Amino acid sequence: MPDGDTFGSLDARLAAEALIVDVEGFEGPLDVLLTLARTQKVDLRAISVLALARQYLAFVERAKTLRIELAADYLVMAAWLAFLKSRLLLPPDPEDDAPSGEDLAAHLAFQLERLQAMRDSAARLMARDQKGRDFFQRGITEDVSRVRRIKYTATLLDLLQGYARIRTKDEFRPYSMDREHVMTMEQALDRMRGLLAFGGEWADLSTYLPDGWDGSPSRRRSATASHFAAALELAKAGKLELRQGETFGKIEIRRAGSDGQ
Amino acid sequence: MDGEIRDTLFEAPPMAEQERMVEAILFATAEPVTVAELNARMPHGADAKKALAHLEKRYDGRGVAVVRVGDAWAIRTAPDLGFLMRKETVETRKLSRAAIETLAIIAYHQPVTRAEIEEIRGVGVSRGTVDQLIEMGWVRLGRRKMTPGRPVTFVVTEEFLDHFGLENARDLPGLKELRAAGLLENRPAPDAPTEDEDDNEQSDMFEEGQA
Amino acid sequence: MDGEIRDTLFEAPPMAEQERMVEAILFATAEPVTVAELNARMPHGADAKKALAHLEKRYDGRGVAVVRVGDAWAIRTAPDLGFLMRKETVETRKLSRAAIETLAIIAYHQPVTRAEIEEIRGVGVSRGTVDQLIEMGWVRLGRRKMTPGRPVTFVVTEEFLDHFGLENARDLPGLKELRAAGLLENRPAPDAPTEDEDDNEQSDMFEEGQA
Repeated sequence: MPDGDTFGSLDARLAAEALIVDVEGFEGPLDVLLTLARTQKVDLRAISVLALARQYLAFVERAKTLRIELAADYLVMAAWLAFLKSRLLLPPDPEDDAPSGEDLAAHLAFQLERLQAMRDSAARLMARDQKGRDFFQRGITEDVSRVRRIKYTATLLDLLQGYARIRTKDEFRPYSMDREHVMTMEQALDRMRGLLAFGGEWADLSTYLPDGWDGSPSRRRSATASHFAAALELAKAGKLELRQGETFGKIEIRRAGSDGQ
Repeated sequence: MDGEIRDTLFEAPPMAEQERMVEAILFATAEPVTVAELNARMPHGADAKKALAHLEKRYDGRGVAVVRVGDAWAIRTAPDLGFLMRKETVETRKLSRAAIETLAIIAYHQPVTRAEIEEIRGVGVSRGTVDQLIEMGWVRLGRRKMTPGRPVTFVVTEEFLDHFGLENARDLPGLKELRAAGLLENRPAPDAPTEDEDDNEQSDMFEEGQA
Repeated sequence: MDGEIRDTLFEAPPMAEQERMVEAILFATAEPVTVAELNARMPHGADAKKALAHLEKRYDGRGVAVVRVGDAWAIRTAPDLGFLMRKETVETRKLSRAAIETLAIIAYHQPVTRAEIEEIRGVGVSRGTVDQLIEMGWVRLGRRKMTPGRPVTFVVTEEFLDHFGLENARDLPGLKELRAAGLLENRPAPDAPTEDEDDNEQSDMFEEGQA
């Protein structure tokens, strides 16, 4: 370890003087410490923390004499270094389980080394080839145009229902008109037993609702409820399969065993 | 070493190097670049025109091509790969009620004319509806009918049968079967009075209008 | 006939063709494109990763190069030809010393909290510094740290990698040496209050962050 007094005297004062001149240019107390450490002209790992503490305290003293106001964190660091200095100089107290002066000094050295490493890394990073300066991206770009294609589909059941709807117009009155606004599960069960013969593909349960029942909310509710109950009955009997993609999603049904078609 | 520096200072770089330069400039510049501009940007003594010719040949048959745009040059996507610059999203939608009904009539009554379809549906059939079915590949034109005006007829296609899992359009269930299946269940009560019918129909329409 | 259709539908185009496609897609955009996106844009069954490997080799030593950026790929001009692009040079905003150091700390220590950055620099980090880096697209928020207060963390972006020509964050210059020297450890001060339970988390998360 170099003689701490050397740094505590003339050199330290000269260094402190130089630092004071552009104290504005420093990025906090660690930055000052790092600059001071460089004056020791040794590897950061071999630094004399005691000497460094003295240098720093001299720097703060000098600022005080010159009535230069230092930011609070510079003064906090000064207080801590003064404490560290006393720790390093006094023999350790065996009663005290606080960290030793050597541990604290080692950590400060680590912090300085780490900050220096980051500075070196930053410099290396900025020295790399950079986009827009050393290498370049494509000048003429082509946007990907989005084309939306719509595919229409229909099931056999849709087709048959559609045809039935047309034929019904001429020959029959819609069934729903003869009833109250309530559809029983038995009625739904009767309908669905017949319809299922054409239900080989997954289809929304709502497509099974009869015409005339999808208009007013109360009729739709009744028809939906009865068809849902009927679907559960038929599923229980193994006649159809039910599925629902997500909570509150569409309920889809198809004839049981349609997979193997 | 010294000699090398002098070479690069006073002699044009080798043609392979010039080709690399043209490649980089054409790649990075936002507009097509003229030969004059290439020469101005390249080291003294370079021959951009020659380098361009080499580069053009090198990109022959590649995914991008060196192309002439007016009196300037650029790198562009090969014409046959333009499809890669389009992103297609397919959205599945249910066929409209009008289209389904029209399709059903064609399937059940083929070959059928537009006038016949309209008669069965009891409402006009828009050109677009039939066109859509044709475009989907489910309907095609059949033979002209041997009636006055020789109107065109429509028939369903193989693809239609395929989609609906039918061997033949004749396999479609008849009215009796539809009724048995419950699709034509809307049979009136035999004793229902006829004026009731009108009443109910009205209230039904009223309700539908509210939905 | 049927068999032929199936072939064109389900067989990927030959590798040379796939290479052309990757070439066209990469040439058409300034941003890096992920392998997944390439595959999505190419015909069914194509292997973009393999095609990329071929393409990368093809452009070796040319005026432009196929480069990897994170899990994406891009074409960039060869760095030795930068002098030709004076016209294209983008004036980047001059970064302050604080911003450059903060950027390096985020890159080497990511994911890193503001408190950790301040601990390393020994001085407060102004909001504006991090904001500037985020605005430039070089830094973004990472996952919150699982320590008291769940502080936000900062990580570098793909744009950062692209800008500095890095394949991924593990390629940062000197990263291995710094780690071996223990300089990337989050070593608590001996006199710090003892609630630092996340000694090792840092380096672990670093690896994960890049996946």
